[in-house]
Amino acid sequence: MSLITYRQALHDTLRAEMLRDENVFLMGEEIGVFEGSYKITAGLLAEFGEKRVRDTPIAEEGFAGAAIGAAMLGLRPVVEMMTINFSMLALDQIVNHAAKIYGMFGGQARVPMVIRTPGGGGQQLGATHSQNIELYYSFVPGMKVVAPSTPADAKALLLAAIRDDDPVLFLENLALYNTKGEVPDDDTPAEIGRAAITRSGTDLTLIGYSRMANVASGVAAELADSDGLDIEVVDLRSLRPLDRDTIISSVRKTHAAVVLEDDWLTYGIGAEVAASISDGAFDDLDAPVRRVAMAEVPMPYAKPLETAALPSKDDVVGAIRQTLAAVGRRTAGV
Amino acid sequence: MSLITYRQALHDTLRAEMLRDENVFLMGEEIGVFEGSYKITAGLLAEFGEKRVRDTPIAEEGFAGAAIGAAMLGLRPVVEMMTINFSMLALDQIVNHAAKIYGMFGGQARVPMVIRTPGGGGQQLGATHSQNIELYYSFVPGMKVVAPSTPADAKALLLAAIRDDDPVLFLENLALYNTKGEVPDDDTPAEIGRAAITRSGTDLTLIGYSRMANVASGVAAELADSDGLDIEVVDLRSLRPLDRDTIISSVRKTHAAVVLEDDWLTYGIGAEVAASISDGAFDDLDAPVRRVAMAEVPMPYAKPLETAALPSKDDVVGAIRQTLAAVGRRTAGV
Amino acid sequence: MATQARQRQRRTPAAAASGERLRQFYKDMLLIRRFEERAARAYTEALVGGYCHLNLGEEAAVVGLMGALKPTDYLFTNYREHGYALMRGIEPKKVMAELYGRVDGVSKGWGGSMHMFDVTHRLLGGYGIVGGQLPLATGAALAIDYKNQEDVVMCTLGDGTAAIGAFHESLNIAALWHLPIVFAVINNGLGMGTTVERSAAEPELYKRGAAYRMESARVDGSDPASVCEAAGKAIESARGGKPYLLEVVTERLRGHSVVDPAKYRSAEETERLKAHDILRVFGEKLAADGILDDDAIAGIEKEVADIVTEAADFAAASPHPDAGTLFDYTYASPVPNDSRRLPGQPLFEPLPLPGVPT
Amino acid sequence: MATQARQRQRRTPAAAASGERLRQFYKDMLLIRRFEERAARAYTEALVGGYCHLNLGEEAAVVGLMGALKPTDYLFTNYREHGYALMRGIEPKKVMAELYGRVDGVSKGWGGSMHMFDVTHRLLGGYGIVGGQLPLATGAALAIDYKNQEDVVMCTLGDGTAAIGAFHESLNIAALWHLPIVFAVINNGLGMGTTVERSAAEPELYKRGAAYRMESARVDGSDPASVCEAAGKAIESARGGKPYLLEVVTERLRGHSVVDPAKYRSAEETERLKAHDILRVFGEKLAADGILDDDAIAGIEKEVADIVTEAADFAAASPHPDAGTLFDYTYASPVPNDSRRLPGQPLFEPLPLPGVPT
Ligand SMILES: Cc1ncc(C[n+]2csc(CCOP(=O)(O)OP(=O)(O)O)c2C)c(N)n1
Ligand SMILES: Cc1ncc(C[n+]2csc(CCOP(=O)(O)OP(=O)(O)O)c2C)c(N)n1
Ligand SMILES: [Mg+2]
Ligand SMILES: [Mg+2]
Repeated sequence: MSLITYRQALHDTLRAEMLRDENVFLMGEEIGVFEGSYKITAGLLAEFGEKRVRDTPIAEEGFAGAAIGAAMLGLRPVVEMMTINFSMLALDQIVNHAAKIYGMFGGQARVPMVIRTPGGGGQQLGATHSQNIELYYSFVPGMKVVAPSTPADAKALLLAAIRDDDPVLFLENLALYNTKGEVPDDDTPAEIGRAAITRSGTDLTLIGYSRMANVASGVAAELADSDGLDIEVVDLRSLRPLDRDTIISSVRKTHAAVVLEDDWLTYGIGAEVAASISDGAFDDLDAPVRRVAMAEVPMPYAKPLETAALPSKDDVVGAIRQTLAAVGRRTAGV
Repeated sequence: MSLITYRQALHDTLRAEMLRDENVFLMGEEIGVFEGSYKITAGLLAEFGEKRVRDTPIAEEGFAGAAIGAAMLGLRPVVEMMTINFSMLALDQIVNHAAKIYGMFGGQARVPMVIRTPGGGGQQLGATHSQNIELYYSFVPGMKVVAPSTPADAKALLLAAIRDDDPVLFLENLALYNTKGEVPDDDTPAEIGRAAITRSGTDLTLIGYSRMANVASGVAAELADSDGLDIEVVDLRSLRPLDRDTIISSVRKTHAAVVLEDDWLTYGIGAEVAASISDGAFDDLDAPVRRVAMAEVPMPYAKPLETAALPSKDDVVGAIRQTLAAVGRRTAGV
Repeated sequence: MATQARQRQRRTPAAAASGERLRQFYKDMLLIRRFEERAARAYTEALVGGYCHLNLGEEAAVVGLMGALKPTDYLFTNYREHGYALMRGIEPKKVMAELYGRVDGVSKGWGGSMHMFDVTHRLLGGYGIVGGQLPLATGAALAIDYKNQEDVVMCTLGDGTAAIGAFHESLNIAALWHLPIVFAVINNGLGMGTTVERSAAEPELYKRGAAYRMESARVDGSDPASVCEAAGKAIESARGGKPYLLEVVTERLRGHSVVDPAKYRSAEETERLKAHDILRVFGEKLAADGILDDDAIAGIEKEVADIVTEAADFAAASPHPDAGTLFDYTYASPVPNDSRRLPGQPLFEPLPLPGVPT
Repeated sequence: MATQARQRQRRTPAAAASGERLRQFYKDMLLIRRFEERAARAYTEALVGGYCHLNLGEEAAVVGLMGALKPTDYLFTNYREHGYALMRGIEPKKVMAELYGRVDGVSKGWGGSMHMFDVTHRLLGGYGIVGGQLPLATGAALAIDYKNQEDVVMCTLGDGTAAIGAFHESLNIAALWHLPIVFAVINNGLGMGTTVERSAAEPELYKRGAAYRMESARVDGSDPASVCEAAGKAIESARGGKPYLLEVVTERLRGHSVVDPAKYRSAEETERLKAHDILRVFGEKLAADGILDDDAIAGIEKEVADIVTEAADFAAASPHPDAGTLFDYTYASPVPNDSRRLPGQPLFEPLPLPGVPT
């Protein structure tokens, strides 16, 4: 075990996998000479050389597609998309090619590649640079999408993603890079497709992924202290496949759920989570599933507007209290 | 009133709007000389000339973006994307530009444009040509997304879309082009953002849009005949904004809902509809909301596989019966 | 009208090629011709679904290009690829079975006309998204380079496809990184109903190589030997780490796909196309040069007819994929919680109600 | 290192330009310089957020290009556009207020550094997605053509941006349709830390015009008069329906954005950049030519300093947008059922429970 940042966990895992398997290589804008926009790849060009740490022109579609083609021939490219916003330019290659090639050709070619990319807002980057569009990939059969919230998961899920034979979108988050946590020294990959109960409790299930799983843990701990609430936290970790079983089992126990997400509410990731809970735990729910998400606007630059548009801890606390109140009113009425 | 096809309604409306407003013009691949891949624009090049019926090179990003730029200067382009699948290549221009320009610049420029595009599968077109990705646009603040299911709505919503000052994704469907219906002669636009109750009933609410609204009406009529069931049908018509009020009022009355969609289930359009119902009609629902959608696979070419992957009338009937059975079990238990 | 503005290169004399080679070219071209005619018939008989794009008129281009590749080289192409599949050495019956959507098809019935794939013959698809194959092919060349292998990738595309962004991004990347790849533009003068002059500001497409300091050339696509020679040069360049842009000027004999009546073509143009049918012209030339006589032609015709009939019979007899295999190819690495539900199946099996006997 | 391989054009003599004009160039360049320095300071003081890209080193390019446009012409540019906004005639205080995210900013605080927009001065953005402005600008030119107007669109982009698909699609469309547009590549030799030689297979970017039969030229971006002259020629061509590709060779004085320490640059290069600072060189030249003397320079310096100070004061005093305006700019045409909820707000107000008194 060592206490390191999420950034360090990513960096070290990339490096270890490159040492382990010479077919693993990195591609992306500014990952080499510039050492990465968020410095995840710092030092790797010096260590591994240009062949394995490949700076690309600004051509998201072109280099994402090139990674797919390279994967078809047995390499294991790990692509960095500078931010998830720019991945829209590569969407056709990812959704229509990476995710389809295995099926469309009857299982003859595999596409073992990883696309690492940070989401996240709150940096005053404006409308085009503050979106969370993991939905676009999570929706697509053939894709796998993971979204670690801790340094330990960053490592374990990155190991799993690199060793997986399918295209994996690996969602990072600007706000998580500097967060710290204990990371095991061994290199056991996580299982893609499994959520984790990161805190167990009986009063309400609080569900999140990526940054919002982190927020969830924080809020649960605070409310335990301040109100003696016993909140169970589910970290989705994998958006596709989505681990409905873990979510439903939790809600069957707690009878209430609040879903946190950093994307827009309507049609966002939380919609599926809420719909699944309302279906699978129908008879166990004592209040409607609440969702806390971004305001549905093109993100403004100005700080007060941006702050208003982003979900905060207070918003989460409010939704929890209101949900528990709704439970109280209903269980009182029975 | 005249009884015409969905295709004819689109064609006539485009023509009428071009006659009415000289700023309205058409752009897209093969809409002129070829008369449109699905012949919606047949004859319009001959009537209006190349300036107003503009064949484009195969450059979805380029011509979608050009339409946006033209709209910023006051024109009202109506773009045809040959199928919604190809719109992925223009996603950045649509999502990051068309949908953001009004907000990102503080309301200084409007983008009055329409993107007409058919979705739909069932034509053995394989994995990349059989997707329904209206979700990608419906998710985005700044976009409007409409999805008519009848010739009358095709006309009224197209009028609304063309006259609207925001970018509107206008979803058509391959399977609807030849369907017929009564279309009013006047040119009253529909209101974007309103669903319609196309059949009123008390036993269950059946919700769909585009082709699946059509299927919903058919199934409701059949089950009325065969089983004497009184099913209410909601045609969403507008996916963004989503008219939750109409949906919820209906389910408050019927106490049960089944949602139909032609896209993939997990994270699909139906997830938001189901989540909204489970929230807004929480105390009125007598059974979980069921969703009927495509199988979550890259669509295979072979007919039996494709048929198995697409939602059929029987699937809808099955889901309705099971939902009513679930209602029965619950109301019996009370 | 499309061709008027396009300058044809003068014919490179095929004299150097041996008679045997020319006879084989003829036979291969005929195989593509008859195969495609049969595919069209099967389509109108509803034995083939989806879209069906044919190589009719492009036989010499296909045969010439494929003739220059080693079996170990790779091919990426688009949806108009039946002929390429045949020339890569895939059995015609497996190509036809794919058109029929049967389990014995090259893509096991999952791909159809637009998505032929055969890993053993190094045909890496068949892609229906215009331009989609370009970045992929570039990446395959990158993998070859990465592994220090000697193979080359050929990536074909249509003239209309040269307008798409992926063309630019891919050629730039390939040239920048010195990848072993040949981009072969099959310029048949049309993208659906749009002439190349209406889609490309520079309709002499090979000239676009200059934007990437990439060597390029244009070749007459009606003569298989010229194409093969030009392709050989291009491949050699690519194998040496200098990617190459080769434009092959051809003509599309029929509509864009089987269903397209090509009304946008004038009667004169259609007439001219028939009159100058490259297959007949090539056959006549071989006859004039004494390489083929009527008997030989009849013999080849018979041989090819048998192959095509056998292919169609095989396809018709091959089973449809079982619906139970629907979830077999979503993921290569299995994972828990993958959604394997048929439409209409519930997400959750109904539970016994609390307090209610079932 | 970046510049070694790039060939600079010889300086076009500015002799023809009047002294007054040259003094104005100098003053404008100085304004951009001091404005950007102030912006950088404000950024480090956390008065400006997001990313902040400066025109330092590109002043002559900006001033020359903008000097050739009529006020009625349109400009589309990228995220590195403060100088362009100033040169379009937008008041410096409104530009600074935008950086501060205040209501008096050109984009009312909604855009920030990357998204300046002023419809009255025909600056149609400021775009943060690399290449995003290219199709838009092409469409604006299409609208001008559609309406038979005389205006021209100028669309600037960086050298790194020339690798993206939208570049190709847009130039092809513009040339094909004879649109009144000038594409001006500001080749500062770097896209973030990537030299143009590492991003473009043909690093002499103006040569890419040939791929679209588009006229093109390269000009030395250190001399405002040369740039202005070359831009004038390009604009004239575009106004006549012949779009034009103009490459302006400049250098980026600092990092990619304010936070980038540009460690990838060698000490020598940084030294050389300082030594050949185009603003100083230009000032010295004007002094040598007797167009400016020390007094005049000091006077201009003072004038510019006052403008910049005033701008910063204005920005600091301008109010932040009110959180209540958050939903004001999602749609231009209001529609029912638009989602206007703050994070955490319920979708549905809780209803009274059936049978439970509230
Ligand atoms: C991205 C995308 N846009 C549009 C289409 C529809 N489409 C299929 S083929 C084609 C024409 C392509 O023309 P060309 O590249 O010349 O190839 P050809 O068909 O002549 O062989 C078009 C527009 C598509 N499949 N993909
Ligand atoms: C589509 C996209 N990809 C990547 C980025 C990140 N990015 C912003 S600026 C930039 C470099 C652009 O370089 P260049 O075009 O030379 O312009 P310069 O910054 O030198 O003015 C990059 C990679 C982006 N904003 N958008
Ligand atoms: Mg063609
Ligand atoms: Mg640059």
